[in-house]
Amino acid sequence: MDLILPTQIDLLHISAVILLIATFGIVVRRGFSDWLHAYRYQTIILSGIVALIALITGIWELYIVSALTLGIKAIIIPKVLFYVTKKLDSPIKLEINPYVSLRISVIVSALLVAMSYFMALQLPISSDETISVFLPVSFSLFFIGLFIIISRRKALSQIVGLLTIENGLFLFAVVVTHGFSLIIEIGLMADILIGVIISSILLFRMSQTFDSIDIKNLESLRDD
Amino acid sequence: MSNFSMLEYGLGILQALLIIVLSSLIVGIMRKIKAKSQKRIGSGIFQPYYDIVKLLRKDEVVSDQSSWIFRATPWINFVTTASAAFFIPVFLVYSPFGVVGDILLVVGLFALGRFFTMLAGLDVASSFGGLGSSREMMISVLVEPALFMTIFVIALFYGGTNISTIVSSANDTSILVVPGILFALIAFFIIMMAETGKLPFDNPSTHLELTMIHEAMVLEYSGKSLALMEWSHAIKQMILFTLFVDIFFPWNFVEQISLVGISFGIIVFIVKVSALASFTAFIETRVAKWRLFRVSDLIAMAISSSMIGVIFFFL
Amino acid sequence: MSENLFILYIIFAFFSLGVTLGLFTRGQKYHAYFTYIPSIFASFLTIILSVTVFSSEGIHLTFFNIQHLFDFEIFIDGVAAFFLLIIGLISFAVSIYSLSYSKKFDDKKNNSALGMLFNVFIISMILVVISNNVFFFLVFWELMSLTSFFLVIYEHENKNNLKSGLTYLVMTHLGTGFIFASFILMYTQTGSFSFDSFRDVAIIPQYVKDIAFVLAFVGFGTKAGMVPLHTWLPKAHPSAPSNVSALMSAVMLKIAIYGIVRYLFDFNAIDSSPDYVWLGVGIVVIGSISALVGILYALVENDIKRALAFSSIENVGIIFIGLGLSVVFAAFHLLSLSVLAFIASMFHTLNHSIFKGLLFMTAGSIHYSTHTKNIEDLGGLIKKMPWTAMMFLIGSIAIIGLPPLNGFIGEWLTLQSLLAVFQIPSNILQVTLAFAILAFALTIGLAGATFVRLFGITFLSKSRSSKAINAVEVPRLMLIGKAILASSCILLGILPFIGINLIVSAFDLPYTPSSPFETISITNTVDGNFASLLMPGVLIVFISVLVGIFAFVRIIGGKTKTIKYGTWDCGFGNLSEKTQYTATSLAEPIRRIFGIFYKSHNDIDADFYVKENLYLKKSIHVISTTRNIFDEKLYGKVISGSLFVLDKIRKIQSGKVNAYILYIMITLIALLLFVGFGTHE
Amino acid sequence: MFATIFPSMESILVISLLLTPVISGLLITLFKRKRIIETTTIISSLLILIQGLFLLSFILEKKTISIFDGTFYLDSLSAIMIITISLVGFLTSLYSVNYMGRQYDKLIVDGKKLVRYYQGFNMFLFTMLLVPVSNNLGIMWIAIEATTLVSVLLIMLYTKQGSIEASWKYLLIATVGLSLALFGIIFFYYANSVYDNSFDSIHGMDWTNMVENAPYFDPNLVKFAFIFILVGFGTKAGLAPMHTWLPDAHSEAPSPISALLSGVLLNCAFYGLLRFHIISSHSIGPEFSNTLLIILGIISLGIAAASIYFQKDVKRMLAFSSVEHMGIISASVGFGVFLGIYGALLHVINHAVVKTLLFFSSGSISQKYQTKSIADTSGIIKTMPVTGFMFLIGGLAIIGMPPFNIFMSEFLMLSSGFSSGNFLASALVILFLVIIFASFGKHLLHMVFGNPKSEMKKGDLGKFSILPMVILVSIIFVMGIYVPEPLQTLIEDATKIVLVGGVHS
Repeated sequence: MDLILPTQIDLLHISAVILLIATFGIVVRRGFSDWLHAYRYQTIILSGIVALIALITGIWELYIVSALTLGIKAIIIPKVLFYVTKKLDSPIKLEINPYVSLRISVIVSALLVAMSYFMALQLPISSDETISVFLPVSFSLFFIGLFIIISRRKALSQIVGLLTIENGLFLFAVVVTHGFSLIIEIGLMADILIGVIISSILLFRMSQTFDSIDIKNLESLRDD
Repeated sequence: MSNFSMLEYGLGILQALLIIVLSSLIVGIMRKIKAKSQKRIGSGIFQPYYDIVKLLRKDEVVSDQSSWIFRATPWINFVTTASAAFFIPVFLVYSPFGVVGDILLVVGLFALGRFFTMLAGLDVASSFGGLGSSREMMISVLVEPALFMTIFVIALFYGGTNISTIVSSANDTSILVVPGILFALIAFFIIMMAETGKLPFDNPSTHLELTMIHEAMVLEYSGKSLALMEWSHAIKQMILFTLFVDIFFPWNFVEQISLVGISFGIIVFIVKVSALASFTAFIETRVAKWRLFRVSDLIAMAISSSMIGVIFFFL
Repeated sequence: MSENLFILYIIFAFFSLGVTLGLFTRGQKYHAYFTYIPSIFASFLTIILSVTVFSSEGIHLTFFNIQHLFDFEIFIDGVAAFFLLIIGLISFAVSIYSLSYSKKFDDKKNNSALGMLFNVFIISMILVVISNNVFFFLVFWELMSLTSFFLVIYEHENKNNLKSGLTYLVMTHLGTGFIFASFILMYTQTGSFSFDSFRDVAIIPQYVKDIAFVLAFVGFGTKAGMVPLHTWLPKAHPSAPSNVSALMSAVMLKIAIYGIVRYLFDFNAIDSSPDYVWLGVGIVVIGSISALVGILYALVENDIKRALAFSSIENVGIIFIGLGLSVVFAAFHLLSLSVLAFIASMFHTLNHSIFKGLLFMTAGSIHYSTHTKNIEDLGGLIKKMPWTAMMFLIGSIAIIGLPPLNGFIGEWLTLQSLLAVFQIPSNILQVTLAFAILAFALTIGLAGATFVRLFGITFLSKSRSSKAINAVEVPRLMLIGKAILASSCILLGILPFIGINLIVSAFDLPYTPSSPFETISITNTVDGNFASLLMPGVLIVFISVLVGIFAFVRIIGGKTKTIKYGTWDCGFGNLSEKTQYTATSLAEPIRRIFGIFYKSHNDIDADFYVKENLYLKKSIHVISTTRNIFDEKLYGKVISGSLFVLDKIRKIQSGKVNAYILYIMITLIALLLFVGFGTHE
Repeated sequence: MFATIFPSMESILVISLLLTPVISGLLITLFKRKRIIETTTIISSLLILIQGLFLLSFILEKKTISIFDGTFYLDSLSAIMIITISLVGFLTSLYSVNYMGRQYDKLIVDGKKLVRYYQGFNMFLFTMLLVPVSNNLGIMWIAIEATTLVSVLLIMLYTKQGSIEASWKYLLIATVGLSLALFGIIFFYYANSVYDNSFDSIHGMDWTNMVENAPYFDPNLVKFAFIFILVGFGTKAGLAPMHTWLPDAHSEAPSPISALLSGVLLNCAFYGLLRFHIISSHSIGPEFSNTLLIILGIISLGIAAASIYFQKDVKRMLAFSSVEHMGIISASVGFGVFLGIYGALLHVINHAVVKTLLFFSSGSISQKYQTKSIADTSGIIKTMPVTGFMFLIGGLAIIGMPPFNIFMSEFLMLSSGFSSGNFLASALVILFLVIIFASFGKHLLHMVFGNPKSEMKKGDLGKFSILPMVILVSIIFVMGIYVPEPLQTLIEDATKIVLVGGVHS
């Protein structure tokens, strides 16, 4: 691992902060399309970070990986989801009253970010600079994604939450393993793509049968 | 079977015959005393013998509902009580047949007799028989524990349930030395009154079927069967009296066999038993018949007094 | 050695023949003969096997092992042979009985299934008694419970058979859980699963043995019907077909006793450590409570088979009293008394299996010919079924413990061992055991009352319903089955020494067996003869007195005629069967005295001639019900409480996806905290 | 044996094992006709079974097979998985021909759906077979993720409300769980890379490599990583707090699929958890992971015990009993004694066999009675004697009645619980087992005995559905008393691996 120039270190910090802001963007928004836009920006920033790490560590595979993320995650998946939201015949395209009001959810995600930084401290700090910067970020991305799934009522928001978790995971993988063998990378990407396709099919079915994609009407199977 | 000589066996049989024969005399004496204390003349003391002989000669009327149990019960009743008589020492300190059975066997034989009498009561399909059996059932259920506790106390003090052992050890120790035995005495007296159906428990001479217990069961009997039932009832009463007398007032038992000793022993025995009989008859006239469900408190008193006897032994 | 093994193989061959024939003769006419005749031969051979084992030495053999952990080994010593004898004798009589009894189920489609399961039931009992390895003991133990469960719900058309079957299965499984825990506890110390390793007592520390014994006692106690865990017994035994309930009550309860005896005297060399004193006293206390509770509920029961099931609880209690006393005496080194108490309990086990089998078979024949078990609408059966009545009479005289028959000897021995309590040094024990005598005596009294009621109401006086009127005597084969047990009752009663010698040689106790005509004498330490009993002697006295009185009556009374005439009815006219005592009214005085147990409740509705005048009643209808406080209070509370708790836990399956993801997040954070604090060193 | 790239005997076998389902999937997409699809599926699953048995005999003598320079690595632990998957897979294919055929005749399922069903079925087998075979943990994770996606497709087969809800919940929870698992895997990789100076990133992810240098990992990292793995794979394996998807998914899926889900898929996830349990017990000693496994095991037993009594639907009850059995397996692995782990691995096979039998018989019963609710089905022994008898035997086996195989493994597991000294845990296990025995018994008896409600003509459904059930019942009876010799040695080797981490032995 060659010496990392000081400018590059603060470049890393800046990009980490931008990524966190983009994630908060998802938490704050209410409309379906706003989520997707926020998600798109987050993925673009993510691929930028990957390119930056490739530049710093000089591993050429990372360039392919960042191109891949840009291609699949930034373009294809949002396009599929946009197509789905247009097709949904439920009129209102807004998350009216989520389980946790937007203001409180911002505070909670801030708490989650703090928690992930605290957790990152527990782990032994390694020499590699990128890890110490991006480990807490990937944790916070993961926990915010989890929180979105828990706190939202609309199925689409849960898919976006899922994708945020995937991004956090992807970031953590790239940072720690510097793009381990490509097969696993491609496999991960394919998994996410198929996952999105299946969930959009489910979204279609849901909107046809319940004519709204609200999780409220998915509670018939229970132990009362 | 065991080491007794022929003479002793003869005397043993004599003892049993004595109990069997004299039982009706005791019944006569008690009726006489009861009558006298109620300012009545009452029938002669040998009247029960005449009754039995008269009944034996009479024809018998049997209910058409009943089965063979009704006809067999008098015989079973008599055999059980009479054979119990063989194990009771009367004037000899030991009874030669003592080896064969002990006091638990005597209690068991009484229970067998009572079992069949209750069945006979039910057999005649009349409500009086059922009434008598159900009440007899209740009283026997309560008397059993009291009886076994008293036997336990006596066995503790006199080292054993074999009647001959009890009597011989009672003979050696005087009653004052062993205070626990006093409580056993009270308990045994109450049980004796209950077992033989004396007044606080059951009025033998009543005509109103609703108040009878023992009489209700034998209501249907007549002729030979009635005689046998009366006689076995008398023998049972006689055995209980003899037991009471042997255990608690064991004076002048014959150790070595001599003609004078035996005849004197028999006379003393008769005096003792008739004294006890008159005492119970006296008690009977002084007390009225208790309500059926208060009787259980009386028997509970007997049980507790025998328990106190037990504790006395361990102190 | 080898011919014992040879007999064992033939026994298994016959039983499996019975099972296979049972499978293939579904629905044919003579299915009963194909399934029960092999079991008759096999059970007869079991008797022979047990007798040969008494005379020669036992069998100890390993067949094969699986996963080189458990090996299927057999060990037939005196103890196992004694219980084999019980199994053999009772199943011999019951198989003959069921040859014609199973015609009752001919209309059902799978009637041969009864015969098949009957054979599997007996094989599994034999295998339980002879197996010498924890795994196979438990497998055959549960196989026994499973087959008896299928037999209990054989008539699964009516609902409460299923319910009682389920309670039975769950309670036995609970019992097996305890037995399993105790065996594994011993395994952890000895390291091997075979019972031989449990026997060398040195390596197992005392506290482990105590815990293991208590667990095993609770486990086997559930199966034997000990009081707090007895509620399944009065439900399961009556709903099974009568030949099966005879086997269950007479033999299966004894297998549970076998387990306790194995644990008590094989795995624990009882020394004078105080633990054994308290174990013994505990057993006696539980025994006397079971005896008292069992008989109290038997007294008020109107269903004949339920009453007999309750009386099994009582007799198991008496057996426990004997066992407990023998442990207490052994702990105080009063060896001769401990042997006496042990003989008392084992003799009572043998007796109980005989007369309880007899009583259940007679109850079965009553059910066979009158199609009802409720004694309220029976009555006068003695005229219609004289032989069954005689058998029932013998059975009840034996079970009450009246002199001429074997029950009296068992009771006499138990009472003697109870009375010998005063030789125990410590006073507190003597007083507590004195209370045990009180309870035991009360039980004897109540038992007398119960069977007067059962016999009197069912057999004597006028028939109370059409069912009882057109009852008819049962076929001859059923009578033979009962006669075998009745005659063994009488035989053991007259010559008790056969039984006592048998027990002494089976358990090789230091009691000098003597000829059958010797007295059973107990010499106390102080002096002379504490007590002695010579049943043949009693018989001779009986006969001589009978001859004497017969002669006397004939001489004095002369020939007299007996005339048949109606019962005394105070002149009211024909006595209908309504006027005689019913079963409930017969037990009413006792029920009133022991009110707390029964929570008895009479709901009376009467209509009057004139509204105001309450005394002139046109008709009165009394329904008196007794409730079993164990079922309502103890079990009702426990079950509803646990269901309440379970209902709260299951609410987590609430159906909301967000909640489910929240659970995952919480578990993750909780575990991280659990680890987080750990790593701060 | 040169373990070079050139195909040796076993490598051909492994490759063909993996390829058969893929080829049969392709064939099915080509020929749409019902008759052909069914025959190809049966033939392919039969081939898988045969190849699986051959692989078993190879592993028995050679202990481990590693191909393509370590990407595929098989040892006796994975052999157990392969055997369960292939056996249950073959029997399910037989049963699904009858089950789906009947649904096809009743027009519940049209031609297109039938094709999708069989495609999904084969892909499901492929993804499940990939799990025990792969040595690279990343590929194993992808394989498990793929099983989730394929099984969601299969659950979504019917378009009624319940299946949408069940598949949505299943997809969501499983993906969240598995992303946690990937976190854990990457943590282990990170731990591996931090320590190992001669670190080559290609083999860093291999299990064998990780087990070798496990003792040198940093303890904090391993603890963190194992927690993520435990929660992640625990969700997929149906352990307690994360089991909530299981009852919905298994009750809505078609019966053959829920048999595969309950019987085999849970074991694959547990296999993954077991692999990491071996790594973590090598690096920081077994106490840490053992206590966690016991805690989760006892909680899942408790929750299963709590909910079985109140169930109204047969398949939900069977799903909760899978939660119970996974709980017992994880607790007994947690007890950590040779006997306990041996019992747990034996229980994996026993549970798969009995649960498949139960799902098959309950499937045919609900087809005949047209209802899944327990209250309406009664008197099965009268209307469907053979299936009823099978259902009864399966039910008695699952609650642990002795003459059957589950009692054997439960006996081993509980004795290990006592001998390993944690008495409280074993006492709790016995208590919960008795509660489950009572509640499951109640439902079982109500369904099997008594008299059927509406008049229904007697008769079982088709010869093909009876055949797999008869095979399963015979296995249950045989395994109850006698465990065949080769299986015994296989499980013993696998237990050694779990205890010793048998890379080098």
